[in-house]
Amino acid sequence: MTAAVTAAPRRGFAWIRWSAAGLLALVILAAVLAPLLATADPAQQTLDQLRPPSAAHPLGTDALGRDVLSRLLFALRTDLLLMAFAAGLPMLVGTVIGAVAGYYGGLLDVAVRWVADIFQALPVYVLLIAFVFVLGPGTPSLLVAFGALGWVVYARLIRTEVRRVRERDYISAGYLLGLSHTAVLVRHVLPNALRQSLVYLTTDMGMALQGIAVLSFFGLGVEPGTPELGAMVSEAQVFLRSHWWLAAFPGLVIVILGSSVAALGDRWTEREEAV
Amino acid sequence: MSELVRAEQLTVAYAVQDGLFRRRIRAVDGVELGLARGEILGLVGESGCGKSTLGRAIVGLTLPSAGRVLLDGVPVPRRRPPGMRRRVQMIYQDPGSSLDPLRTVAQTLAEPLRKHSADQVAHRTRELLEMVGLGEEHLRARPRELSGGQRQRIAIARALAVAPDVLVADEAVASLDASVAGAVLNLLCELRERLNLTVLFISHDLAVVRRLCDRVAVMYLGRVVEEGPAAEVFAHPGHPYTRVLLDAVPSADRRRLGARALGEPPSPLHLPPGCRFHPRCPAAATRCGTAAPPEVRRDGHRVACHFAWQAQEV
Amino acid sequence: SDSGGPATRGGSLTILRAADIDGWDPDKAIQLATFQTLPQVMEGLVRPSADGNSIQPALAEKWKLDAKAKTITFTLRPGLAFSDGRPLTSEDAAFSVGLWRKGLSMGSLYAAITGTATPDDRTLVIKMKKASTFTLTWLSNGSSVIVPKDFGGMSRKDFFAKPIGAGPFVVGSYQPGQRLVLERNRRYYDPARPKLDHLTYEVVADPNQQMLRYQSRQADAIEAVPLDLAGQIPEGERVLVHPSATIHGIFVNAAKQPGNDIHFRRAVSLAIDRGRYTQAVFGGLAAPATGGLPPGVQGSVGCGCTYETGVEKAKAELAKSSYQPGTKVELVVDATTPSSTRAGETAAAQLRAIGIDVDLQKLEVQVLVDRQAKGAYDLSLGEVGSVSPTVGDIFGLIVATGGLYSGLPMKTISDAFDRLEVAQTDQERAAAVRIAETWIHDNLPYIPTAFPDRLFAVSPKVKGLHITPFLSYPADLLQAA
Amino acid sequence: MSAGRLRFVAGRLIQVVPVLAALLLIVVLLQQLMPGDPGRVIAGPRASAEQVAQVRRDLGLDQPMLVQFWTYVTHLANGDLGRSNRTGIPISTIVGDRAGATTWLLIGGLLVSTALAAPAALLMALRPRSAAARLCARSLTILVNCPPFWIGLMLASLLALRTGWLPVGGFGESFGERLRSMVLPSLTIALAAMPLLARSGAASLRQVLVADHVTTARSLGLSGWPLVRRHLLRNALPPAVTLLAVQAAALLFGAVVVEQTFGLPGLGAEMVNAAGQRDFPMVQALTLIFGTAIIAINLLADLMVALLDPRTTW
Amino acid sequence: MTLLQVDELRVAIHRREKALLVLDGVSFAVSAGQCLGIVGESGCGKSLTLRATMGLLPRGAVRTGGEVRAGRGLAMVFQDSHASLDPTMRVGSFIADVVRRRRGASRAAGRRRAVELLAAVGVPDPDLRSRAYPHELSGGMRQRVAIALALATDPGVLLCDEPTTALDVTLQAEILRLLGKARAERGLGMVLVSHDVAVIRQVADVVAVMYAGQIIEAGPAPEVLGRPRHPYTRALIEAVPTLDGPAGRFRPIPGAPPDPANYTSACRFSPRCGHREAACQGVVPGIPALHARHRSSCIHEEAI
Ligand SMILES: Nc1ncnc2c1ncn2[C@@H]1O[C@H](COP(=O)(O)OP(=O)(O)OP(=O)(O)O)[C@@H](O)[C@H]1O
Ligand SMILES: Nc1ncnc2c1ncn2[C@@H]1O[C@H](COP(=O)(O)OP(=O)(O)OP(=O)(O)O)[C@@H](O)[C@H]1O
Ligand SMILES: [Mg+2]
Ligand SMILES: [Mg+2]
Repeated sequence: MTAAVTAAPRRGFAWIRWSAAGLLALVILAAVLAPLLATADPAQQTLDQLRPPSAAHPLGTDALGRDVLSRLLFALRTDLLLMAFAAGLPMLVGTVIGAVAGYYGGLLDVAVRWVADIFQALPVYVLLIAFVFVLGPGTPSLLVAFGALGWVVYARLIRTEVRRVRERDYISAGYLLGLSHTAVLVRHVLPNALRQSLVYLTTDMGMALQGIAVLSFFGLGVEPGTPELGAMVSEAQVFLRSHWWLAAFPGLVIVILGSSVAALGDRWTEREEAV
Repeated sequence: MSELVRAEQLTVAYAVQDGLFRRRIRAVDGVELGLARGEILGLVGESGCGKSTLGRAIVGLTLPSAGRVLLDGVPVPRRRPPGMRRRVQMIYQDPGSSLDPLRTVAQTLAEPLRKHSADQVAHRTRELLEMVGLGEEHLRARPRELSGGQRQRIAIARALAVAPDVLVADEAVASLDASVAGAVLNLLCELRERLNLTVLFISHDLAVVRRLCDRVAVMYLGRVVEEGPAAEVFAHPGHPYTRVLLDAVPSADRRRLGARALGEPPSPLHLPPGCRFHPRCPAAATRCGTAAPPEVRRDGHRVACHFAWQAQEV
Repeated sequence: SDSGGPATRGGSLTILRAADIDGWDPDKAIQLATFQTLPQVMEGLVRPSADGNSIQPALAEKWKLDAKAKTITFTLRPGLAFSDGRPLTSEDAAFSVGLWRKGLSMGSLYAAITGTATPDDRTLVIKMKKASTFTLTWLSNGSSVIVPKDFGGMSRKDFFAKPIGAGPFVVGSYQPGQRLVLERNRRYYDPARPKLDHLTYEVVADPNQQMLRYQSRQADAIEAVPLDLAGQIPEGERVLVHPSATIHGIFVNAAKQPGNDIHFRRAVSLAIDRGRYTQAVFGGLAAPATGGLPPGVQGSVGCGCTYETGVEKAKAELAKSSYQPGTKVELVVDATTPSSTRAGETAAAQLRAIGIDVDLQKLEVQVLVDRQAKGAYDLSLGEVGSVSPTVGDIFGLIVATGGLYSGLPMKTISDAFDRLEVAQTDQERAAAVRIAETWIHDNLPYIPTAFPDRLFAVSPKVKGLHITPFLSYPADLLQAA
Repeated sequence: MSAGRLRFVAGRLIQVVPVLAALLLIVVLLQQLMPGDPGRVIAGPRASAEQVAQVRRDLGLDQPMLVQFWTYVTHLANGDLGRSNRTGIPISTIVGDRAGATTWLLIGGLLVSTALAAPAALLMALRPRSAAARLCARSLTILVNCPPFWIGLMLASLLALRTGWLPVGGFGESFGERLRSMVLPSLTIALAAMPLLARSGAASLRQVLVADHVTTARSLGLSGWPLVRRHLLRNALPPAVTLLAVQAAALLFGAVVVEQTFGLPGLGAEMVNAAGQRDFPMVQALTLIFGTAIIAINLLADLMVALLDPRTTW
Repeated sequence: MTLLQVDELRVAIHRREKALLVLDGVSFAVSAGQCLGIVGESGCGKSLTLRATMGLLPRGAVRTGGEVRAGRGLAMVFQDSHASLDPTMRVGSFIADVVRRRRGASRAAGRRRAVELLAAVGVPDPDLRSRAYPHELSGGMRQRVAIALALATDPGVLLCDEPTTALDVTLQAEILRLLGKARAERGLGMVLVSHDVAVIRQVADVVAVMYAGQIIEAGPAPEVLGRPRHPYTRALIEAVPTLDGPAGRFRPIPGAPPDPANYTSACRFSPRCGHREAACQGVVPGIPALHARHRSSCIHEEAI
């Protein structure tokens, strides 16, 4: 076997990764430029309902006669933000809790470990549904539910990593050089402990998107009227057989968005494994 | 001679799991050890005898459960203020973990100098690099781009950045190639001369200790069993344990391997009564199993053995 | 479909419905399915005619309304028996009337009844405080079911867990929330009915799943398909109920700001472009509302007035009202169906166009009902439908709910209701209804927007289906081709 | 069994208690937090405020929370889950009725997802650099981001409806029919859940494959089935068991969605229905049942791992 | 009797889509009862040599040439005994498995043999310890088990990759003594890899010095280590302090060994060599450690 033979597949699929990164960039750009790119007001209802794609409406119109392309563009904004918050909020909470517990240890750590164990053992997904039912539909309850249930994974990941990093010699070196514990935690421990949870974040964002889509499917998603991908799919479900494009495009965007974020995470993991 | 650092009846205990129960073991047990300014003291002993624990207690990373550490004859508080922490620095065994992997050399070295102006920092950083024999080209490198020896030099430079009085080097060259280790050790000697550093050099490599150190302390199961001038200890070891250690070192002359099988050291959970070494001691007598050995001193050389210097080669 | 063709006997049909019955206790009835299904097993004294315009004999073969004596005298069919073989007498009927009257939820609808008498086994006399024609019609409703006296010795809970009646079917098997299999009652008084041996109701909540099962012929019909799905059903298999007995409108909380201001309510009414609204929300399968009561119920005569639309007028009304521009007005809709969400969006868009700052919120039905009942809402979008062939049914609901949760005093309507109840001629009835319609138009306790059609998907296999405007159908006439 | 493992088993068993307590508390709290009035649900929309209040009193909803909690717990201890608000039918009856479909779905899902994931995991672990493995990995990334209800919809309308081979939904009466009606739901739930299984499976398998002790075993002449059974499987099993437990939990969530899309009369669909209808006792009971199931699965998995891995300790 | 003969071993590793030849024509032979010591700085290819000989190359490394002829079986002892024992298996069962595989012995016989082997490598209470899991044993004990495991296959040649580097001096002495005993009693051939010249000096009969993927000097131990003929060997010996050597400064070899990416066909040590001259740029192949003859690849061989 020669080098070329074993190396070939590696190069062969690099394009997938690049296209993932490219797609993600494109999606973000489209979201940022939505007001410029949209050809119509995404909320403007007309009696031109359920039209197939045409020059005036490149992706057709929905059941209320709104331009699907424009809604899609604005939905990207909603979903990127939702994704970021639904995954970012738990990460923030989990990171702070996990870091403090992992670094300082002691009773706090024991408490956090118990709580995390309990949370871990609870049926998170079922509770997610129950929570949103309790809090009622809408963005705030979505975020609260994701935050309340999602922090545990991050707290665990971070705690484990912090405990691993804490044993590293440069941590005690930093302390000996006169840094306070907080400074050591923030300057040395956290940056080195974040990697795993960042990788997880990329998966989590896709999962958050799915979660939102599923909750929309049950009619528990964002406020009605807000352009949002999951809601668009679930609204279009009933027209699937006659107007397939209505569900197809937002669905496709969900898949693209989730996969390209996840592909970035894969890249990190692979790089880790390659070392 | 006034002592710069002194461990006084220093004891460090850890909680460990023994079957279904938790128990405390004393990893360091009433150690008495002093370092004079400008000297290198070698600390040797088998794995698990408490060398690292003692070192970490002296720099203040591990809190003693009894006894205290004195700096310039003044006891240090249990929680040392930053200024006092800076006076005693540590060099670690694993060069892979002693540097923050995310920071460049320049950032690592600048960290302890944060109070200074940018100009001063740049100047001082270059000075430090030069001191450990590295060039400016390494300033932008991250740890993974450096070799083990280079990393260890950076770690030394970082410790020197705060102008410490004492360095504790815990197996600082154990994971380096002999050749690279030699270079780092040469650097240590040089720095000691230049900066009048005091060094506690923890190692299990007796050959290195003999070459590098002014004095040697031998630890066994949490206790210092022998301490004295290096030349003295190597030439006339007073404790049977020291002799066993020396015998085990492969040497150029002898194709014969050290005398006898020593067996495993006892678990610190089940310490033997009397002299802790007696179950493995080639020269043990009944007394050794019942009474703790006295400390015998002979001009700057002390040995904790009932038969110090008496037990002949077995 | 048509009732013609060769009369077939036997066979079975499977019908899909979105929601299960609310159980067999008639007082719990809320879902249409309950009103439709309960009398199939526990038949009442009378039943609505197939077109929903009059009442027909059921267990009672005839009846007499004595306006003066304020009584209705029912004569039961001879030889009636419950499906377990026990004979059915007027005692059982009298017990059942007592049961209805005591109902927590439905009791008010039987308020006119003061007592019963059973001169003989086949005669039941219902005494009333007034000569209520409404009461007679209401007795054809699906919750007026006849059960054995004292539940045949069982507790109420146990009895309704395994009900016994004298209807055309008996419960073959029932898995709540899943499937109800009705089987022919071999002791039914009319040996020619039911035509089917088995009638299976499957509960499938997801409209897509409903369509898939229907298209794959795993089911023969779907009850009350969401109107969105009209396009998915082959032309010849759509059965439209038009006009229906349903009214779709915006409920207003008139007990608090800003709904307590008639100018605000008028502004809301003027803001809704009903033509556009029906087009947008129902795809044309609805009529713009022309009155406060649905046209598909017997006795509904329309308003005779118009519900105007006009953005400028609406804005002018809004300006006259105490509404402060910029104040959030909450509009709540049912969360679980896409079409109600869509209706909410359309209504919200039209209200926003005149300057009402609408905050659209989704809530599950039960929460919505709870909030409405407690007056904790501003505006809410909803539908109410009649369940029996009388306009008085909706009247009753409007009175009982304070004008569909508006909180306005219901004196006028209540009086009109009383007049309606005792009216003996069509003119008298029409006059009573018109009073109510006019009051609703002038005071807008709620804002009627549309009279939506109802849609069934019915495969060619199904014969003999006659759907009333209030969506019940005599299942004993169904045939499987 | 070693002390460490005993401690683990004991600790793990003890831990279940607070977890169950927490679940119970959440379940009861859930009702307190839920908007919508159970009294109103029972009394119906036409009932007056006094009638609603009466119902609340009858249900004990006017009692302080702790009392309600206690009542609930004592009833539960007697195996009484309460009655459905809407139909008045004992919840245990309904649960018994509907557990069947969910069990079928879970077993089917677990089987199908394992069947799908195992070859993918093997491919990615054994030939990680091959084109097929890379393609597989990318496809999994895409698959994991497909909404499950969407997959179900596609399968039902494209596969079942077009071909008529399989029922598009429902839960047949006979065994054969049931088997047929389970194919698509199992496939859907498996497709949604298998990417994770395949990926983590591949990762843990890869870890075992390159583990030094496997190399050692191979160097000692062990190969074939004995190597796989004694060394590969034994070490790959603990992570696999943990993984399957996680998978089962994920499937339970998937069940809620898939039952809804395929009109399966299972517990998940009932949960959504009940929640939509504010059937509080039902939602409570189902949350409790799902929760207990997951807790039990995790407990079993952990105990099994403890059995398989001698290093387990608390 | 030659038990193991390795000829012209070549191993390439793949790094960033390039194949680097990290072992370049390594040849050696081991006969019964003989110990070949391989010394060299870290990264010079010592471990790869042993692994390639065993046929256990790590992922990413490929044997591209050469031949390995082994008379009787080969067995290997790894540096990290913790990782090389199956954590889920009692050590006795592991040994018994190997025994049964080798000899087709019964389960009970396998067990008995395992206990015997443990006793032979100096494990106290062999009966009890055979039922322990690896994590329940100390480092020295585990290394003994690893040796027992290797002996269970009844090999002709034992390949030991730094078997004592992770151990204390006292334990190191015992393990070395144990290996010597096994060699003497069983007529084992042995290849011992270490970067510690002192260890090699102590146990090896024949020494091969490796540098940058090649053997650059080989011969009888006393000769190679006593009168080295390659500047690298000399520097290596001087760099390692000994107990009885002169005191004073350490003498490290200046510079660092080249990265495999920079291997040339010229003398690879020349950039660090004090005797460097133009002729060193010519092709200098590695030499085989085949005979008892002392050979060096340095062109100044005789002069040094
Ligand atoms: N964090 C800890 N918790 C519990 N026990 C510990 C801890 N650190 C060390 N020990 C125990 O304390 C004893 C001394 O350990 P220490 O690391 O100081 O030994 P050492 O002489 O440095 O050994 P080595 O040469 O292996 O580095 C050992 O028995 C060890 O198991
Ligand atoms: N799995 C691998 N992948 C890539 N490169 C490798 C791998 N294993 C070894 N190498 C490279 O091959 C060369 C020789 O490695 P080897 O492990 O044989 O050295 P060694 O002499 O045993 O060193 P040490 O004394 O540090 O164990 C080194 O340059 C190393 O970087
Ligand atoms: Mg140590
Ligand atoms: Mg090596």
